[in-house]
Amino acid sequence: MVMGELTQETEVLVIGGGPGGYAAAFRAADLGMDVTLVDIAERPGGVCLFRGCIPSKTFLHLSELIHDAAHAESLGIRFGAPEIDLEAIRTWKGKVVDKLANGLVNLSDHRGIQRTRGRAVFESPNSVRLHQSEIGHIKFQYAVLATGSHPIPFAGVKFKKDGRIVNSTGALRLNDVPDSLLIVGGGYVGLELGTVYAALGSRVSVVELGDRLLPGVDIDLVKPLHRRLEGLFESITLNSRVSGLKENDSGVEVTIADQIDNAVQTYDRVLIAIGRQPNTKDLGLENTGVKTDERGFVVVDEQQRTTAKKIFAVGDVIGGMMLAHKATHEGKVAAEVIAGKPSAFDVRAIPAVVYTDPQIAYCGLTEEQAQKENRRIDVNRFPWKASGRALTMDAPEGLTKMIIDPETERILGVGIVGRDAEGIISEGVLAVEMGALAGDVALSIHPHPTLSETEGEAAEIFLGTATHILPKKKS
Amino acid sequence: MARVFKLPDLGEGIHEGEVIAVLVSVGDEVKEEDPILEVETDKASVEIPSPYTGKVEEILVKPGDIVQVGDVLIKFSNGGAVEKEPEKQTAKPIETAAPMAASTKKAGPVPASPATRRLAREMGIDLHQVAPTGPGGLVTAEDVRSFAEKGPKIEEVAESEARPIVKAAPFSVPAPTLPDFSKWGPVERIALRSIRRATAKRMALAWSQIPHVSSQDDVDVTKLEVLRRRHKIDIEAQGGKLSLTAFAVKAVAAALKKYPNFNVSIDTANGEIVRKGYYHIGVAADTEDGLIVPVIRDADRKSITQISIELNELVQKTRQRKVNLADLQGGTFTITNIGAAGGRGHFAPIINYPEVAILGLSAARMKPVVVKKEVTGYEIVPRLIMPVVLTIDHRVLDGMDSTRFLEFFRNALEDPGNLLMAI
Amino acid sequence: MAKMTMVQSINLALSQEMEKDDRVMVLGEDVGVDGGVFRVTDGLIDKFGAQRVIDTPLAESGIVGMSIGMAVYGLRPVCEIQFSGFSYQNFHQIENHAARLRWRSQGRFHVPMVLRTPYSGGVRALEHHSESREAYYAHTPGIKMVIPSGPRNARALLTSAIRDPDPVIFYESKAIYRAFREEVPEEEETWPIGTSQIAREGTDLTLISYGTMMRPTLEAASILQEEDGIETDIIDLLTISPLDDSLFVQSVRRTGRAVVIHEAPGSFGPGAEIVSRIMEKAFYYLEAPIERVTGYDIIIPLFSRENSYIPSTQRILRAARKVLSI
Amino acid sequence: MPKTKIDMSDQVYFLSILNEYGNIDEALEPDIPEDILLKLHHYILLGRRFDERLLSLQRQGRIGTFPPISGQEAAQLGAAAAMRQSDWMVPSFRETAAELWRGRTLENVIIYNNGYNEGGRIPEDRNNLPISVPVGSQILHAVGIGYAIKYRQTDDVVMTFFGDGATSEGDFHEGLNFAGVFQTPVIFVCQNNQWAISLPRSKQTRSKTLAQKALAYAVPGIQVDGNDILAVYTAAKEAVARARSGEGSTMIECVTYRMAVHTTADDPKRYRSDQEVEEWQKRDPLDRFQKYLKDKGLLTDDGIESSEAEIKEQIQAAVDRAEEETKSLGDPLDMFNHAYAELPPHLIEQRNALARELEEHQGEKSHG
Repeated sequence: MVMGELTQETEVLVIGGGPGGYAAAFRAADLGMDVTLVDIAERPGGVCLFRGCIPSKTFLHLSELIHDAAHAESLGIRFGAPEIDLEAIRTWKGKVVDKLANGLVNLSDHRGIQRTRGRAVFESPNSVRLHQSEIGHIKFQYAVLATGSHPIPFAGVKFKKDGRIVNSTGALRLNDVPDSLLIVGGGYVGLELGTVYAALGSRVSVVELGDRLLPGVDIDLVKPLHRRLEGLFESITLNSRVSGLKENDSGVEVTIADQIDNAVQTYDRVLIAIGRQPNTKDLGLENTGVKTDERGFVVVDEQQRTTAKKIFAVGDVIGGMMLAHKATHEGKVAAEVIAGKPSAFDVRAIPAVVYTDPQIAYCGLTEEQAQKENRRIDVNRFPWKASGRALTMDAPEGLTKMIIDPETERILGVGIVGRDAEGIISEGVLAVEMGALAGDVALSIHPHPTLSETEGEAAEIFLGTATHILPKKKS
Repeated sequence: MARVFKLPDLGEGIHEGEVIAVLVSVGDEVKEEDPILEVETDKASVEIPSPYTGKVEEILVKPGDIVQVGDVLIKFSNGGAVEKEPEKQTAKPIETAAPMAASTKKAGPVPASPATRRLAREMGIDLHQVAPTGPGGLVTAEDVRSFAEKGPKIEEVAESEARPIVKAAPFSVPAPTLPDFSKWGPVERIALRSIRRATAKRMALAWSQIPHVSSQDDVDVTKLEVLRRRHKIDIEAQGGKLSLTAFAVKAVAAALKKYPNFNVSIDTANGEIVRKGYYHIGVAADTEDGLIVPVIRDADRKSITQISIELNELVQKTRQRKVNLADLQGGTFTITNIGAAGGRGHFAPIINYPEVAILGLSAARMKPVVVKKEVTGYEIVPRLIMPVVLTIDHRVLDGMDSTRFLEFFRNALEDPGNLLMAI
Repeated sequence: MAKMTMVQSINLALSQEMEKDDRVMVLGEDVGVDGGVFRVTDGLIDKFGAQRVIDTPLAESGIVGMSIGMAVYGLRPVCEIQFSGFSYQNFHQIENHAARLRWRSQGRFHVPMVLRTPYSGGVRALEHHSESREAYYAHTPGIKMVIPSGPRNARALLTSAIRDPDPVIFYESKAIYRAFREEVPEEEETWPIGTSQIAREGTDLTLISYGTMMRPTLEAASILQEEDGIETDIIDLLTISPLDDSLFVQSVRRTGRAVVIHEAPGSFGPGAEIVSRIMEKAFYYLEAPIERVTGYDIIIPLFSRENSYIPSTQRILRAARKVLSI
Repeated sequence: MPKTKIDMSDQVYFLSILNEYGNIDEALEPDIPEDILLKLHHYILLGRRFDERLLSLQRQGRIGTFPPISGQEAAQLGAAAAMRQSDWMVPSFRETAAELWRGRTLENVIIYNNGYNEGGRIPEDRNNLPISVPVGSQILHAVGIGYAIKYRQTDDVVMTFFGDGATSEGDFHEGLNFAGVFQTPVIFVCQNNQWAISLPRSKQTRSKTLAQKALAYAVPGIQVDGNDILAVYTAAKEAVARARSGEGSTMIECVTYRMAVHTTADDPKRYRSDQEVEEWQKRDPLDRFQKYLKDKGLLTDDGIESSEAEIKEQIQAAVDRAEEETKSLGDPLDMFNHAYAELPPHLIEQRNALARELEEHQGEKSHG
């Protein structure tokens, strides 16, 4: 708009086109409401589609191929050394992203959703002002806040396009394959991207503040991955802090401090992956009565309703596990509540998957949590070296474990490390959500040979009926 | 710390009363002096103000209960944080579900499948209160449903204790013996035939049992008549007869919904009022053998077209004595229209026992009516006027009730628009 | 049926008519690549090419003069003047030629063109971007003046306008452009130019309005019903010229009371014509003097004050209650 | 930063083939078929005589005000002759000779100038727009028609006429600019007759020529001796050819002179000297052309005599037909004709009201 400020009116305004936002918009539209979806990007998809899950998984798929090809040698098949055409790789990623994004455009247009470009800033509890947009203001009856999150910046570092110091967004541009790459932060983002760059030929190093990779994930699941990464990466430094970054033409001078002293190293590139923080600044929340906690996350009840009656929030912006599938579920809840349905975010097992090689997937109660809440649990581990399928895939390092309530025999949590963990975690999710007992899983026949058997056997271990592993003596 | 509220001594030797309305609900924050209950004693109906400021934790009575002085009526907790109830939507009809108590939070999650949990939310049931039958204390969907039907055992006990029942003695009036009329001249004795006898019995019963009160009104049906004329033909085409009565049936059904106290019967034996959840309207039809009252079932759920068709069929059947008994039973309110027979003025119909009210209609006629005109002040204009009478059972209803009922009925017929809105 | 804003529904009308009839051309400033400053012509250039969706030099008279030539040749140009506040620079082309060529050539030539232009205030714009001057065009013989009040009738009216054998000035309310969405059927829909419509039925009072003012008028009506129990009849003119007086005359004969609402200045505005038609055709049915609620006879102020200038629901209510009080 | 000359066409040529003494520049002489030459002669003469006859009719009160063309016949006919029938002409109001060439009838002109719209009627088979009075405003219509022609991919062209005064109008500049931008097949013919009512060409603009104004819009401009029909024809022919072959527009400035009044309501003595007029009479296009034709042996004095007679008759016949036709044009109600494709309700009401008035009026008459 070149002149004046047009005002648009809508029943439900969804701010943010990511998995949380578009899920809310779609559901609301399907429930017969008049919906407007505002996003700064032209097409829905958000970080997940354009700068997160999808692009990283396309790359991880490639790194897997590369790894398998190399590994195949020991199994009797020899491929030549891989030739890498970054241009082609980027194009392919672009194609994948386009296909999905255009799909979302169709889905929302056919639902009669009004898609509007711009950055929304609340000016009152029932209206926003739009920046960089055709429209000046939008008046709404209900709003769903789904503005997501962004990588936590490293103190005093500006991320420049084509700079040497990048965040996940920059790393996913895949401008080139640096000779050496330092990853600050041992979370899943860092490890996944590290895996990609290592596969493409970078010498990758990781520095993690904590005493282990993937803080929050049970240590027995992390170990096999750690071992593997030690082979894949140049170095993994724990209990250490990056205290300084100096960028010059030859590289980045990094000062790494552990308890004892400081080491200075130079890397071509540094990837900062020390977590994400909510996009709640400059949203004009102060004009709405929406409260945020000390870390800036929006406070909501289990119906996704914020402290402002007509405003709901979903996804990363409210914190918790910052995962697309959680946002999607929350988005639907918000839409249903707005439509007057007695819906609520009432789940017990949000699955999480780390797409490294091996993969890690878990849901429900973890051993660590149980310890914190000192709950009595019974942990049942089935090592994959006892799984026929695992061995045929040459993936013996895997592990499937089931956390079970000894009194009720109810399955409380499931953890898996190993190849294709992503594919078999869902049985665990269903079990936990259904309040299934160990017997429910143990007595369900699992096809042989598959990795899913490892879940059946883990449950059987609890019952002492396991086949491929000796029964443990019950204490 | 919780506080209880007992029925206070209302003075003048009153020791019991009937709860007419509970003006608060569980969870409400009430301030001292806020009205919380309406209790009716045989002297008066009084609004009882709250003695405390706090949160209503439990309500032990419901409208219709007879309560004794000293009975615990409501439990309070002096609530701290005042959470405002969600402001209601005037703009658009999407009502958001009220924020729910964080049921699943307290005392750890109750094992139940996601679908079961959703079902419970939909039924507004707290899973913690449902007795699980599933393995390892799993609450199943069936558990939730049966809880919804039976409700928790404990409550029932509490109920029977909380409410002493006052039984009222049934009335009875013996008929006096007749003199020998032949002493004064020739007489002929004709046997009371079925319908006549039945009518006689019922009327006598009604008259003796029910303290009748009639109120009269005039309804301007000019507009309605236009409407009726316009649709008469095509409804006849469908085998119906679009009479004013048909409209009246619909209007009454709507009125009953609004004023449920008209849709009841008194169970004097148990001292209870039986409130009916259905709206079956009887329409008196005169046959050569006398009055028969066929019943239009669920009039509230039928269109005026349906009603006029059904009514016509029923009346025909009745006149041909082809009507089956079922069609004559279960009425909750009766309309009698003497217009067809030429009745022109107000009259006082007798209630069709055990109903508690009856509506009488007479023929609509053009009458001079004074209306207010913006500019010229008052004007006399010819309007089509229908006299109506509402007779009520004063045991359950009062003059006020019948005035309201009649007003609703009048508005409905005077402006078909209102009728539409009332449906 | 898809829900659309007026911007989208007008785009739909243009797109469908261009699809159907290769005589239909779109021209104006920034209408092509940029899709128009209000994005009304968005995407048309991709569908129909730069030859039919013409980005012209910045010259209003040029745009309209050229359209007249195209129309005379037998095309059906739909030109956009970016803001009605700039169309004074092409007014002479409308008055001197568009309106007269049929008459001047005694029927040999005619000018089947449409001049689309946004009008009215309420969007916090600069000077020359907020006025309502429909009276100029309504006062000019030989042309038609149309003002839709919502997405659906905008689409139907524009379709009719494009097919009309005579020049049509098509005013589009900026305030409504994206304000609300309506179901607009995919299949073609037209509305006869020169016919008004009943926007609400009532018996006690007639409100007559069009364009931007329809929303406050409708709002006032529902308030009158809720608070005063007054049933209002509302006539949405849709076409200002030729003015269809049949509906509002009948209505006033029923209700005996009328209020006319428009954003344009009151003196010599459309309201003046409407009121005199009522005088000529319904005087003896009147129960009270007619009221006009209009913009004041001044240049519409810059936006900090525009909301005091533009007739509000409150002003309409006041006038209505005054009329009803007599 | 150097200061350099921007490379662009700044050329404006002046073309004259037949000088004021009627002497031909063989090198430039166009090859025009004899019958065309004679037809041109006929129309120059007709234009001149018809002008004179209209003037006398006006003086007799038999027609109303009109704008004479005397002196500009060559500037109009030379240009018009370069077009074919299917081409389009967009005139201003002082191109009667060109209109006649393009098929407008004499009586049509008389009827129009006698105050009847019907005179403005254009024959169906002629692509001429009616005259346009607001100065310069018609130029844009030519561009629109040109655009439409291009869109329809026919090879017709458009020729629009306007005076020296029009070059001060915005529409002139917008027109040339649009024509330049859209490369439309339009020939802009400027009848520079030195006077815009009382304002001399020298005060209209300081530009050396009017033709040069076109250059600013990347439209070639040429100045020709407008009283030299051969020069005008040659320039026009070339411009038409360019336009037909898709090379766009051209502006031709015909330097000529308005020998008579602006309109019959005007008295030039107030602003220009008799001897200026006498100066220009020496350059009369008619005499020049007749000398050329005689030299060419295409025309004799007897020949001129006979055409004079023929034309006199032609005009007289037209005058008679016109006055005959006007008798049938009396009905005031016809003023409502052609207001819209269909008469809208309010106009029907107004028309009926007038009809009633007229009847009453009739009534009174018959009583009185």
